[in-house]
Amino acid sequence: MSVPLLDVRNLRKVYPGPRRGELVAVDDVSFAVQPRTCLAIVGESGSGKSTCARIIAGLERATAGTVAVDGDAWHTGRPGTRERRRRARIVQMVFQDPYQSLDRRQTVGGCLEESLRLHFDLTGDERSARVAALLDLVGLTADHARARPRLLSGGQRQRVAIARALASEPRLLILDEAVAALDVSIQAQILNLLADAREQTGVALLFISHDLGVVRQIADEVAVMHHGAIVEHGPAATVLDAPRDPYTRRLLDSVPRPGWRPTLRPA
Amino acid sequence: VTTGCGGGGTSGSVTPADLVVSTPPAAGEIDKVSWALPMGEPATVDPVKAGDYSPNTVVSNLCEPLMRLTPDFSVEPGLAESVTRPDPTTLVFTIRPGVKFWNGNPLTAADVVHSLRRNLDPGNRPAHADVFKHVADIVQSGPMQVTVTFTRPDEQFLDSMAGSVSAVSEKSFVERAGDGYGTPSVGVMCTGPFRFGRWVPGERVVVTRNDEYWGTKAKAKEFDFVFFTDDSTLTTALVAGQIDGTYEAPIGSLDTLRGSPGGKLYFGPSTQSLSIGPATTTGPAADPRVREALDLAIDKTSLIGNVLHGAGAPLKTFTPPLSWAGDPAKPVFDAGYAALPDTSKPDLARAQALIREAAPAAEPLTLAIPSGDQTGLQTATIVQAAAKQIGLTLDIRQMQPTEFSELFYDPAKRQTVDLVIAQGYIEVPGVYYYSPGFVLPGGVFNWTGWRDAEVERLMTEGQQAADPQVAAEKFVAAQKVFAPARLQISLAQLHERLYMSNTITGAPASFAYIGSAWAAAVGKA
Amino acid sequence: MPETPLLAAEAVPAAGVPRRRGFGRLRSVAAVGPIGTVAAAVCLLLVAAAVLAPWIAPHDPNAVDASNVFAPPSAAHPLGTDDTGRDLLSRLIHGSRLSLLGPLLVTVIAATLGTILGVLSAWRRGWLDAVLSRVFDVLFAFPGVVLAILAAAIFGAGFLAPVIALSLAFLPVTARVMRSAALRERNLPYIEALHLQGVSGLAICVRHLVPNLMPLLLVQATVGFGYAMLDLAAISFLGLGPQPPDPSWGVMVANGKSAILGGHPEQSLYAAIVIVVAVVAVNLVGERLAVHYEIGESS
Amino acid sequence: MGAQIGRFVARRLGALVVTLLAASLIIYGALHLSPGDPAALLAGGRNPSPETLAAIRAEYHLDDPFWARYWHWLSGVFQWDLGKSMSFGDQVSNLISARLTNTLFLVGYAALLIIFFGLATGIAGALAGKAVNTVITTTTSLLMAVPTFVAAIVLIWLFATKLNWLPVFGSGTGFGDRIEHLTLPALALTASYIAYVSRVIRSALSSELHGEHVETARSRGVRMPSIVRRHVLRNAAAPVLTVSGLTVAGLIAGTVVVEQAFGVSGIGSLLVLAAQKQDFVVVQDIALLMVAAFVVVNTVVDLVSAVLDRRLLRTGV
Amino acid sequence: MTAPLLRVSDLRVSIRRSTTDVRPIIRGVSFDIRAGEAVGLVGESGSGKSMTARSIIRLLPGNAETSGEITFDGDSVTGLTPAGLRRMRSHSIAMIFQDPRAHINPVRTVGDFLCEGLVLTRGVRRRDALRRARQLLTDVWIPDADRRLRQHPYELSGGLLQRVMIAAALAIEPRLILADEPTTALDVTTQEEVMAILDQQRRQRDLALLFITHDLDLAAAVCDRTAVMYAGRIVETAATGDLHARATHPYTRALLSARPTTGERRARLATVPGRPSAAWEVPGGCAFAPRCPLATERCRQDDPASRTVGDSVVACHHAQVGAPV
Ligand SMILES: Nc1ncnc2c1ncn2[C@@H]1O[C@H](COP(=O)(O)OP(=O)(O)OP(=O)(O)O)[C@@H](O)[C@H]1O
Ligand SMILES: Nc1ncnc2c1ncn2[C@@H]1O[C@H](COP(=O)(O)OP(=O)(O)OP(=O)(O)O)[C@@H](O)[C@H]1O
Ligand SMILES: [Mg+2]
Ligand SMILES: [Mg+2]
Repeated sequence: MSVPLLDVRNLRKVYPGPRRGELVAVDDVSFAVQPRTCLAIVGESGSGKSTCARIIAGLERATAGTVAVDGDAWHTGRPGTRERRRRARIVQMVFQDPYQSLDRRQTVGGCLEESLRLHFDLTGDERSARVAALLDLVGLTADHARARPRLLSGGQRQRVAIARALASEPRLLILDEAVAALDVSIQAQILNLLADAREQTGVALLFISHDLGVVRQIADEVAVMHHGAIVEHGPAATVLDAPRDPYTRRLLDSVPRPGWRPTLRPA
Repeated sequence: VTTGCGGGGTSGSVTPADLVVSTPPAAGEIDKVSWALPMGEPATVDPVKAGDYSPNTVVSNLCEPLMRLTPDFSVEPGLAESVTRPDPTTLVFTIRPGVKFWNGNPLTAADVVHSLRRNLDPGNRPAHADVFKHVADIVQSGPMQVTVTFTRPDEQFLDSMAGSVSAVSEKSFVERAGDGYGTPSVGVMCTGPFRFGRWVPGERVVVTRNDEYWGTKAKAKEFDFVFFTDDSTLTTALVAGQIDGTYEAPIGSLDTLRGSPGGKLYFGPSTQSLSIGPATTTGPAADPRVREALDLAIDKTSLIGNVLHGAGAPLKTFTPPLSWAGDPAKPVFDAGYAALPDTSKPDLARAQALIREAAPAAEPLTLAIPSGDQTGLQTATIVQAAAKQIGLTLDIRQMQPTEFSELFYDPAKRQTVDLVIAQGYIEVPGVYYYSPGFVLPGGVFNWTGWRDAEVERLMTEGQQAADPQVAAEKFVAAQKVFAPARLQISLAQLHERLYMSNTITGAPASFAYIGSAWAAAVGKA
Repeated sequence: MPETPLLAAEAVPAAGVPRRRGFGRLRSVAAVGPIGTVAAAVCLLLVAAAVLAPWIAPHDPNAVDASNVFAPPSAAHPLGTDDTGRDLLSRLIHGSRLSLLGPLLVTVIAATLGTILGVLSAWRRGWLDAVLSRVFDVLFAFPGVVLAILAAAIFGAGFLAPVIALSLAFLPVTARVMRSAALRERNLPYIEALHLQGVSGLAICVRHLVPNLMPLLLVQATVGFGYAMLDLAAISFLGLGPQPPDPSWGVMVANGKSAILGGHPEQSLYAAIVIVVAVVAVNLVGERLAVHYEIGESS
Repeated sequence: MGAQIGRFVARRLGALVVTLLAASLIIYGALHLSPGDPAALLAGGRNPSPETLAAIRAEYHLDDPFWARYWHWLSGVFQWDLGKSMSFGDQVSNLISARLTNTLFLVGYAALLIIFFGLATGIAGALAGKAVNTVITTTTSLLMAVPTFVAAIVLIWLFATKLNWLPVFGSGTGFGDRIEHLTLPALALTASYIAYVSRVIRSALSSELHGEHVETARSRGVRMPSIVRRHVLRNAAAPVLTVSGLTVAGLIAGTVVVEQAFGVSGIGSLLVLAAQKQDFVVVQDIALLMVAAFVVVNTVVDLVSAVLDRRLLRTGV
Repeated sequence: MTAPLLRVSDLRVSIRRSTTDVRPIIRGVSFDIRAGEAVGLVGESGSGKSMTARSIIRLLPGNAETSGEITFDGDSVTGLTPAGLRRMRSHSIAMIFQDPRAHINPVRTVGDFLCEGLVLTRGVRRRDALRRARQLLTDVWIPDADRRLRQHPYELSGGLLQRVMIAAALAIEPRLILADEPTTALDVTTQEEVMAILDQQRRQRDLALLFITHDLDLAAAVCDRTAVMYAGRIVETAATGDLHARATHPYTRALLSARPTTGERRARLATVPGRPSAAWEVPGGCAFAPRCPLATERCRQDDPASRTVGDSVVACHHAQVGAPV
């Protein structure tokens, strides 16, 4: 088997909890993401999904464990500017809330250009062309480049966020509940868009969600988290069609579907 | 005679004829008088420490001195029944018998000796230690007799006794009180027409009538001295009738007070003066020619009208005529004063000539004034304009209280300024009280180090002359020399400004209140 | 917890993204409403008076004229004269300089330092934040006027000491507001996204974070200006501010006080009116700005 | 829960002590930056001899090292020994005690007025119709811009020349007399604060009034008066209290001005007087006292707020 | 057939933003709920679901203008006096909100919240009310009721808080419950619990329910009938059952197919172009026309009226019996 793009081992994150206690948000988590694939992490609220993602992205310091990219271990402290710029070419992230993930004062074009200017040595024309290509990739037009986020709908903003993340041509895109806040019809558009982007750019996805339907649609592999630990991990079809862990079963059973009735289950 | 009141509007000018020494006598007793202390709360009512408007205004009604100041600024016996001078360096005071302190204890010579001697101990921080400069000893020489001996004759000494310097406090009380004597919680123990009642810090000192007083009893049963620090608050309180009267009515409010239907504004003679003094031993201000030029450049009449609102008059030298008003040799002094050059009108041509001659350095001169002093500031502004006319640049520097005080004893500090505006007063009669400080080498106010052998001789002889005529002639001769040197540029003498509501009357209108039991005369109008 | 479903934004279809150029901006100022416009105009007028004072004042503000004391309004003296015959209008106009410069300095110093320290505190967090927060607490414990009196006692009454003191007293207010806003802001995903792009911390702060806090700062500063003006006027009134003869409105109110009972309230009255009008105008502008930028009233 | 409250109180008290210590250091340290020599002031400007100066320096510990003097002062303050005034010739504690009653009376009187009128107009503004609201908003906008000293001058002018109902000067003795003397100062002091507090109350109330929990209560058919009492006033109490605590700072500063304007003998006028005379000892003591009053009041307010709204217990200092 | 418990006919609501700017947000909504019946109201954000529910108990913002008729148990809701309105709110209709943390007064205890309705509007003594509250907490499967009653809302998790909200709604023994997305803020597992409790209690007490949600499948699971809203109108109302098979309106069908399922992975999700339009943006004609694959000129010209097509009431020119469009 080839060297995984991302290799996370024994990751642990402890927050100071209430009353001098400790809160173990992530507890000994290990997983790997192969190039060009999509790994989904699912689990209920507070199970530690975002924390994992933020550690990998370098937004959070791990208490213990390693994150390796292409085989070389990444220091898991808060990286400096130079290191962050290097990593930006490898890992990018899209956040849940489309209304707060863009600078409200910056136009869409400006936002994309800022990213391009940081990472590539392009002439003005080249940059404009690249901006147009990125917008096209996420289904927006050149008209949108002039707009400020205030004028865009939630779905459009999420497209911009994806375009921005793709601007540095990363190899791994982390999506933290990136479609959770969207209406069903918009959510479908974004999911299709992600599939296209993956195909066109070969970017691998780390897709974080609590929506098993969405996960089924997009992920190759699924890791189920519960109370900070991974309880089940495997190919999407296997995990979702034949769950072995009771918690995964419980999750699956709670999803409304035709013929489903809510029932009280003992925890 | 009373001043013309009413009118209002523009500043009325006050002619010498408008000045009154006293106000109509009181018609009868009154229960309570509220009187303002416009300079704020006294620091103490210990007579030995009293050396400012507020403490003196109060203390002089509580603690009787050996010698009393009369409204016309002459001196009469007080607690001293009589004074004799057996030889030029000895003074013998005979104490008035039958006088009692407020607590009923009789006044003794021991009390007098003790009170006088307190002035000799720097630990008491006496306000007038320099009066005792030539005193050799103070002893009790009989049951009711006190003898003061001098190292050399000092003719000024007796006049200087008129006022709180010689006020007598009860010895045992003072000794018990120690440092606390004169503070709000302890008060004083004296023999005056009012007894110390209570002192509400920050607010008022209440004194009550001494019904056992040996002399003429006071007309008011109670006198409240209320502290003010703000002129307009005072004016408001006067106009609203919440306060019955005040000395040193605020200059800025004179028009308002003149127009107030509820009371009357009186102007009286005073020793207060407004002047500018040089601060350094070198530099342009130390040059008499520059000072004279500046003096000649200033239009005193307009200054008196604009800044003092008429409540003043031109002054030729730093010794104001009221100082000798009660002196037997008054005509000699008057003639001498009249002979001095008149500086009330500006003489720009001569001033400019003097400046050309002196050719002072081009740097601006610094004129120091105490910060927050409105009158001083307005004066400084006018002086500045006048200086500009003769090619002198003046910078006005407002100094904080500590800085300003330092000027008075730290010559090094004085080097940072050239001129200082001073508003001063002389609280006792006699020309030798104040002037030596300016004209003799080493004098406290002789900041330029000015000296003149002739003046030194005349002053020393005059101070020691037993004959008042001789003393006066010596002084006038000396004055003829030092006045033109402008050791102070005298800008104006200030009139006493007394305001009383229509319900009361009787207070003396002259500055003599500062050293006499003036409140005793105040009663129902 | 997943976010609540978002309301459909008042979005414009892509093709119709409107362009906002100069004219549009102007109209958005007018959208501040008639009262806001009047208030802004008053503010501009006062600033103009301060800047142009030497050219528009009819007289030298300090020129005394003994023959013309308490003159009633006339062509030469539109507002009459004071107790030493100085022209009241000229003094009011010249007075606007110190009276506006003081609060302006206070506001600018407090806003600049407050923003720098507040943002630094929020950005670095950790011990620096703890220390700075304590410092703000301590400074905050000094009522502005008390600090100004303290300064006046130390350095002497004058223009500068109270201004510096008030700047220090106002600093923690701005710093705290900016700190908590910056804390909120720095946790927003767009800042994290910039992090992930590899933008340096300084660049994020200077180019993104602080500009986004500008509206808040502006409103905060406007409100602060009003308070600074009142406090400085009070200091002047107490005689601890700019010393006469330099005119300032607070000094004028105080100086005119003694003439009020003599039937000449004009000096105090005019100066007081100008102070009140200026503060009302500034406050109104602040209020409208807050409404415009949708910033809550309390801060 | 009990432990939580205990920790909260301990934390607040700790912060209070640290703040006061730092403030005292600032106050004491700052005055040493002064350009003048305090001994000169003490000598009263009258040509003191070097011995006198030396005696004064010794008496006021002017030659001790800074920390020794600071400690001397601070430990004195704890025993209500505030040192001796440089210009009044009396113990500062006496000076202050004599004036404290007036100032406390004035502040208390003003606080009552502020609470009463602030609450009344604030509640009216939040609950009444648009017309009332407009009137109240306009009045408060105007009042908020009227400086205390202007209010004072207007009142003095009015009552000294037109209406002779109330004294315009002094502080009075005894309760009735004080009420009479301090009514105008209190009114001048409160005018702008009533407006301020009224606005804060109004906006706190209306934000609570539009809160979702009020909507819940309405959806259950609870009557409006009950809603206002149970959900609006109760919930707004904590923020309103906090703001009221902050107005204490304003009141403290305000007393300085009104006491000066109305000739009330209190701590504020003493402070101004001492500042003018550069009586550092008095200035230091009063500044510390005022800062302490402010910090203590705000700590108490924080504690009470936390009792009213338990969520505050969890947030940091 | 008995008269419906609640009847809403031609409800129109608009928001007056200024004297000239009046925005319609509900454009003629009609439906009814029979006693004991559960009706689902489904639609995307901003389609007007909450406003519809709020109109029923007249809990609209102050600048809302309504027309149309709402009757509850035969009485006009629109014509109620304030006292009558309070009586209806305190006795007959209860509302459950989406965000319990905001909708329960944070400074009062859970016990206070539960008893408030009984004590203040029913005159029940507080002690009796507390006893009832304890029973209710047990009904919604909250153990340790006594401790919970003394706690403040911040001490409870979201799921528990929503159960408290349900208990409070049950406390007044209403005949109709309006539940506005009671589970949107919750995890799927918690959602199932809360829904199970709500469903169970409703059936036990034979209450009518208006259930608002985004999730067609969830609505189908607990409701007898489901209404789908788009841009301020109900575009389709159908008896639940196999909704996937019965949906006739193109929008309903689009919603169903855009939603990925756990069961299988589709090559590509069917999407609807554009974004949901707000009610005030609708230019005329069918609101869905700009996004509808079937739209014709007619759709853009006139707004289709609701008509019965098979088991459903549909507002679409193209809907036909038995033929899914
Ligand atoms: N900065 C922090 N300080 C303290 N605790 C934190 C912090 N960030 C997260 N936690 C806690 O760590 C746990 C895991 O949080 P995390 O955000 O990773 O969960 P999640 O699975 O992403 O949940 P969600 O689905 O709600 O986003 C939670 O209990 C959370 O309260
Ligand atoms: N208070 C209000 N003032 C003005 N417009 C409002 C108000 N509340 C809601 N609206 C508007 O009314 C429309 C319908 O809102 P409503 O809350 O009924 O939607 P919804 O279907 O419940 O959406 P969601 O799923 O987001 O809760 C929306 O476009 C919204 O912008
Ligand atoms: Mg998360
Ligand atoms: Mg809704």
